[in-house]
Amino acid sequence: MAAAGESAEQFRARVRAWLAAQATGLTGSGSDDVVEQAKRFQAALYDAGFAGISWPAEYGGQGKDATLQQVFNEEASGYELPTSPFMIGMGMCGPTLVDLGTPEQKTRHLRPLLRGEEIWCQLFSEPGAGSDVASLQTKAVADGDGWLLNGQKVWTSNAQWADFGAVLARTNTDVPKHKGITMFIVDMRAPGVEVRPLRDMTGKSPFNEVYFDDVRLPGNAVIGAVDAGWQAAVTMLGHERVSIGSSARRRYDPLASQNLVELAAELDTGTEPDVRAGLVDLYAAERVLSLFNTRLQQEADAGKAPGARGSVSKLAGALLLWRAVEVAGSVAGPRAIAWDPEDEGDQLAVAINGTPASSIAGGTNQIQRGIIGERILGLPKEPQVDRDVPFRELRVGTQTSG
Amino acid sequence: MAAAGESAEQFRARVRAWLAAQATGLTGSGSDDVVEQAKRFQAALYDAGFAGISWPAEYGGQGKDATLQQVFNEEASGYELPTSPFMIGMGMCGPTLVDLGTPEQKTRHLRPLLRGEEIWCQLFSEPGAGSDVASLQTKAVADGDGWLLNGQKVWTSNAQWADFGAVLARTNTDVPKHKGITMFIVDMRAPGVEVRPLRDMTGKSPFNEVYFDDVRLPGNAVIGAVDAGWQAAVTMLGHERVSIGSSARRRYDPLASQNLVELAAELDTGTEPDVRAGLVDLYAAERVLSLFNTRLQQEADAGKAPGARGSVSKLAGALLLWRAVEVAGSVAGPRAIAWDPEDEGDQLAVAINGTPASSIAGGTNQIQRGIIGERILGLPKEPQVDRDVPFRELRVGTQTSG
Amino acid sequence: MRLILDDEQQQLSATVHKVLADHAPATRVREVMTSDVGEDTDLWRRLSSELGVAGLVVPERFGGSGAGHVERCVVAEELGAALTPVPFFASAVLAVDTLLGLGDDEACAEFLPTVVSGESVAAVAMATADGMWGAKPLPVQAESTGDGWQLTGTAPYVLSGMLADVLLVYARTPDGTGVFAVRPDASGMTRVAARTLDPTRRIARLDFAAAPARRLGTGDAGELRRSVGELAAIALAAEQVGGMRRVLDMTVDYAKVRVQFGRAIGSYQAVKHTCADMYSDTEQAISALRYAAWAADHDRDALPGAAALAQLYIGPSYFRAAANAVQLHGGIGYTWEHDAHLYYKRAKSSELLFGGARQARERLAGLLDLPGGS
Amino acid sequence: MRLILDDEQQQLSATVHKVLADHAPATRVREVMTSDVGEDTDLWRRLSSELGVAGLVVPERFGGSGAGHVERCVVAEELGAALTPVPFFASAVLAVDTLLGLGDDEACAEFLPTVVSGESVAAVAMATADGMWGAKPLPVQAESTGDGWQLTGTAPYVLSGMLADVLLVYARTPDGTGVFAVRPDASGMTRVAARTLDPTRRIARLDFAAAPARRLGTGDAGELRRSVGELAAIALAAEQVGGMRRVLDMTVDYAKVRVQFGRAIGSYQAVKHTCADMYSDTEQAISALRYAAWAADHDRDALPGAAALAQLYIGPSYFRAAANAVQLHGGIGYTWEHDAHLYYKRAKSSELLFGGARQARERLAGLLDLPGGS
Repeated sequence: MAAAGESAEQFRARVRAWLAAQATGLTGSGSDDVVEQAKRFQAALYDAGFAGISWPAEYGGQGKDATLQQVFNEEASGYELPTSPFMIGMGMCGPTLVDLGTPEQKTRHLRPLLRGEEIWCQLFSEPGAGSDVASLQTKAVADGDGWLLNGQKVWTSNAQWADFGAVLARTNTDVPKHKGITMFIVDMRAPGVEVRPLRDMTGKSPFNEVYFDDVRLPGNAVIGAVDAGWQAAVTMLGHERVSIGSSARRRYDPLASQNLVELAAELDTGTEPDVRAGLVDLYAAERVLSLFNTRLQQEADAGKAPGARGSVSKLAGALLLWRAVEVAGSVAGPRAIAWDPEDEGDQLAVAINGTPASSIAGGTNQIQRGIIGERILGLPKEPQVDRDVPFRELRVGTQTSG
Repeated sequence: MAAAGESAEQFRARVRAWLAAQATGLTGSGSDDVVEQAKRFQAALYDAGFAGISWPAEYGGQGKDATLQQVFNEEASGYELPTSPFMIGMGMCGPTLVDLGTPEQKTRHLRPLLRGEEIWCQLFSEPGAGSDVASLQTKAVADGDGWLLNGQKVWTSNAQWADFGAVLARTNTDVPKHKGITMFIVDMRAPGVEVRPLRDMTGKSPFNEVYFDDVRLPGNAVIGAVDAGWQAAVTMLGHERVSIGSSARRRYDPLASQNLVELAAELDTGTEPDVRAGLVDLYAAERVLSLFNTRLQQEADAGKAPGARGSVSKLAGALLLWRAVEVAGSVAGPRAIAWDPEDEGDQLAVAINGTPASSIAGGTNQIQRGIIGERILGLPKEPQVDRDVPFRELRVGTQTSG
Repeated sequence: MRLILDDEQQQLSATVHKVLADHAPATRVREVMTSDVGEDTDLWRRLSSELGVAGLVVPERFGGSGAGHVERCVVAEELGAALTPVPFFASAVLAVDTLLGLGDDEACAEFLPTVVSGESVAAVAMATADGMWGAKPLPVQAESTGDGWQLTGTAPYVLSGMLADVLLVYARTPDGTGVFAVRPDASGMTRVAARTLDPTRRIARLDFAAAPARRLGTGDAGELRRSVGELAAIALAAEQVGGMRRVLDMTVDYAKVRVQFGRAIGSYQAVKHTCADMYSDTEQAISALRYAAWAADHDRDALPGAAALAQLYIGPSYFRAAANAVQLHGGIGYTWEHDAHLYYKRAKSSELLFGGARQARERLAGLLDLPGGS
Repeated sequence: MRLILDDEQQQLSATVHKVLADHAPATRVREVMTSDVGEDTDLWRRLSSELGVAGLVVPERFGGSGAGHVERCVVAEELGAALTPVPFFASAVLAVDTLLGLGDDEACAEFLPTVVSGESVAAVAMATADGMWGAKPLPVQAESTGDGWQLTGTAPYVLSGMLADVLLVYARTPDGTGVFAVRPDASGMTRVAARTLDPTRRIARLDFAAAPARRLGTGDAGELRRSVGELAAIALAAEQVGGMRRVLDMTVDYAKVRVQFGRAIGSYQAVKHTCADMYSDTEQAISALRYAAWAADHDRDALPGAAALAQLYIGPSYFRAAANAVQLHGGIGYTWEHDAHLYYKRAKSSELLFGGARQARERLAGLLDLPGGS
């Protein structure tokens, strides 16, 4: 229950006490009932007044200052919370509905999300549309007072247990690619939706391919306006970058400097000059990035919108991981690449093998640099060969479009 | 005098003995009579059979295998030879005349160059045409049986004492930029040629601005064909990259690893872990690049032309210098940035301050990467917005063209 | 912690910016840097007396405004951005911090008011012989005579040492480190102007041969020297951040207007992405700086770590940014006439001052509790 | 020195390339790597018996061809390019070099012919407990019994240790380092398959508890262990160079066909310039490799430096190339189905084998005559 007139420090104390009581010993992974656990935890967060801290109160949020969300995140970073099934909904889809949804959509979806009743996924990328999301080929064709959805999406996290998805589909192929896209809410349990797990390079399946075969969407499924889906996507991607960039390096990340310092002590490699220098430099880079994130938040609280600067967080965070991989190698040596079955080498190896994801997913480093260059620094765009071409005449991916 | 049927090892022995006798104690810089000294030395090289080792014998060269030039360079790398006024002529203009010159041009120019009688410079770059050399605005207009040259060149090394220059000028503005350029031999003593020294960021003036005001060029000054100057420029730039890339790190370069190792010993910083690691890594990078250059040479001798791979040498050499600057800082600490008037700190400081040149002059690192990507790897070009545009309609530099 | 500037601090920044733009543009900087003195003494008096830039951390009773380190860093940022050749660092940072830290009210009352007003310039000798500011023995030895002290030894790397009216010297004494005031005309002292890589910052060497000196404060000033070094690292970080912002702006502006191959070079990814990396580095550097400045004012326990963090992160970042600025300007950036080289040299020189990355790394290693080290 | 391949060597390269393309494409590699054994024993016998890849540095009298290290590196390059999971490294590099270096003709005659023909597989235990191959004490102790020797201790990081028919173990003896042959069914020996980051290279741990063993050769094998380590670093460098070439090719090919924003991604400088850097690194890596292989054949004095140079330069270069390959493939490169990850893992694992950059750096520091170090 949210206390009125509470100071930031009182709030922090309340968060700390609650987490100590409710979150100690929880884990966010490995469990078969990960979804059930996540739903229980999200419901408990809601009941305690920690769900949607800065979301509007009329739709179930707490209506508070965004700084308090930051306070919550700081306190939570010491725990391995079972929240991953809700990350897309809480970090991207929900905030986008807050911005662009109809009152009806907000009423229908926000509170169930906050209460942990419904899981969301985001359906943007396609095999032929990666960095170039707007070249997507999934189509929604008007059908009576609704739409028929056909196509294939990929890299869809949480699709295997999602109740709803925010999907981008092409609704007009006669106009240039950005102008004929619409964003819809899709019921992931609807007939014609098929979800297939997709294995990543660590051997895990954190994401899926999703196939739509004549999936029927009602008319009120449109988020924003018809053919204005690109603007909606930009809004959602903005939330995504902030969400990725500002998530604190977690205590249990084997590549976090603190954990590598401990590993060096355990393996007795901390006196090696390369290990010492590597750990210090990694710590410094981590700390400076976290200070940047705090500053961004303070500016936002002071009324200066972060704009595209979330891209700096995301880019710097991804680059930081590469540095961490190198340091991990010097800390652990061959022990990073082969270990006894009874040892815990897996965690470090999986982290090393999973590192490329941060530089690709949610917009590659190259895309982030382009965003920073163009939207923040105002540098001119490259010649856009596809700008004025009707989508149906475009080459996309390794195929022809249409 | 060239000995017939001499083996590479005999040749090496002969070079070594000659250099020991003739080159010990010479310096290539600082002297007022640098040109006179260079001319005397070049004449001595010629007399000893070491000038133009792989150039055709009929025009004064030695007509030998290019490996022997490499052997000579290796032996010479231990000396500070006073050859800089001849580097453009020997490394770029001469080889281009060998490739493209008329018999008359070769006869007139090659032997005097080899004998140290005439100094050359290269006149390509302009204020508005840097990386984009082909956007040059200097014009040559047909005038009787010759041409009238007008315009401004910049970054022209050796212009202050050059007898001749290879100049690119626009001879047709109605065609796209690459198609209306011609290369000429210009007499640098001709009326209308004005040379002004240009200071670089180290405070020295190793290059000049050159102004052409109605300079008259005879008809036989064309190198290659009229309006085919771009091809001639590509030929010359290819020689330039090889010339820059393959020049061994010199013994007297304060940023060479060997000298930094000695400096570390002198300053007693060689036990610092960052200094040790930096010096070893620098040495390794230097050595590997030098092995690459040797391999390139061996492939050339075996009949496989280096093609654009000189760009790898040039790029890697430039990147190496940046690494050396960092290592120099850790070796010397604040002693790199302030020193007693009686000390020799200048040399290191000038080398640090001069480092950016290697990544810019002779084609920036960015240009080299483009060459490698397109000409070696066959990656597609960027959209060329200026490809089919007549030159007179183009924007160049920070001005309009024409 | 607070990492953003309030309205008043932003106002200070804008004011200093305007004064420097009006009175110390690049043409003036070049004029001064090639002069014999090498520092703009008129401008320094004006900045001190009219804007109070030398007294921002000095209490009012000694003539300052008692504003704080965040404010001093705001000023340092602008001076670093404009490369203004004034004795700010020597007088308003090293000397002020030394005097305030001594706990010697008499010395403060004697020296600070004129230092704050700009009427006098103070310089500080605190580096070891190898140019570090760390633990090695100080190169100057103080010996007690009957009625005072005498200094003997050689003090290198004294910023604004030629210009200063008073020299504060950290020296070894029988009872630890002491701070001594020496007048420039003291017998037995010789000042030698160093040659420098960076033309916009003057450095001197001081030779002492039984030079009479006056001891300030009491007790061991070893800890003081350390904390003065930390505050100096933070002020330096502010200068560096100012320089980073300026070279980024210069480069972005140029990339928008310079055309090659028919389009602005800023439209090429090789240029655009490098600018993006410069921006990312700069934004992070600003954050590290604000934190360190905040710690200097509000959290002295966090100060050593915050200072080392700023120094370790910002030094190399500034040099990288300045080198990229030269690179992205191409040939014109390599000329003497263009200002890019002045930032390049300042960045390299700043990176190696105050012990550089090596010392900062060692300090952070200690705070991270890593074993080993020298 | 000779840094280019002659016609015969190029022919060997082409032959091995074709056999691997025909018989060990990526689909087969994946099949083998997920099997229990994890190595393609059929293919290994074929490569050994038909192409003689295991006997390239073995004299004819022991069944080899006596070709040389350049040739062995040519083969290693192709195996590294195809990620072929065969016991080449254990059997044809570490074991062959150990046996040849012992100066024990009897042992050579006994073991080499079947190792060369592929009928048997030999593995070598030579790492210290922390996985280094350097100066620390060996983790296995040999004790003389009346009629032979017994081994006690734990040997980590034994490549192909589970598959091997004979295990060669470097162990401490009262008279220095000794090499011992142990049969896989020896009493007192247990083999434990390690879990690995890289699925295409199997590694085991050997536990010895008074396991009977036979000593090979006489005298101290400490120097032998060092030179075997150097030759291993060179063979590993060859594998790495093969991998670099392959990921570069894969990436360039993909960059030519993948379209985003209406044009092939290889036309973007962010992609093109990264490929150019990969090419530059690869070409330099090839040069370092050729030199090291040449030194192994023709200049044993230069071998330590050449091996350390190759290891220091090529290890990080390969990982950078493999990471860039994943990056430039984008999402598809991050999937299990795409081969990019297999190179990424091989590159990381190779970078940390045989002491990695740290050990190579220390060795070069010694050769450069730098003071300090451990």
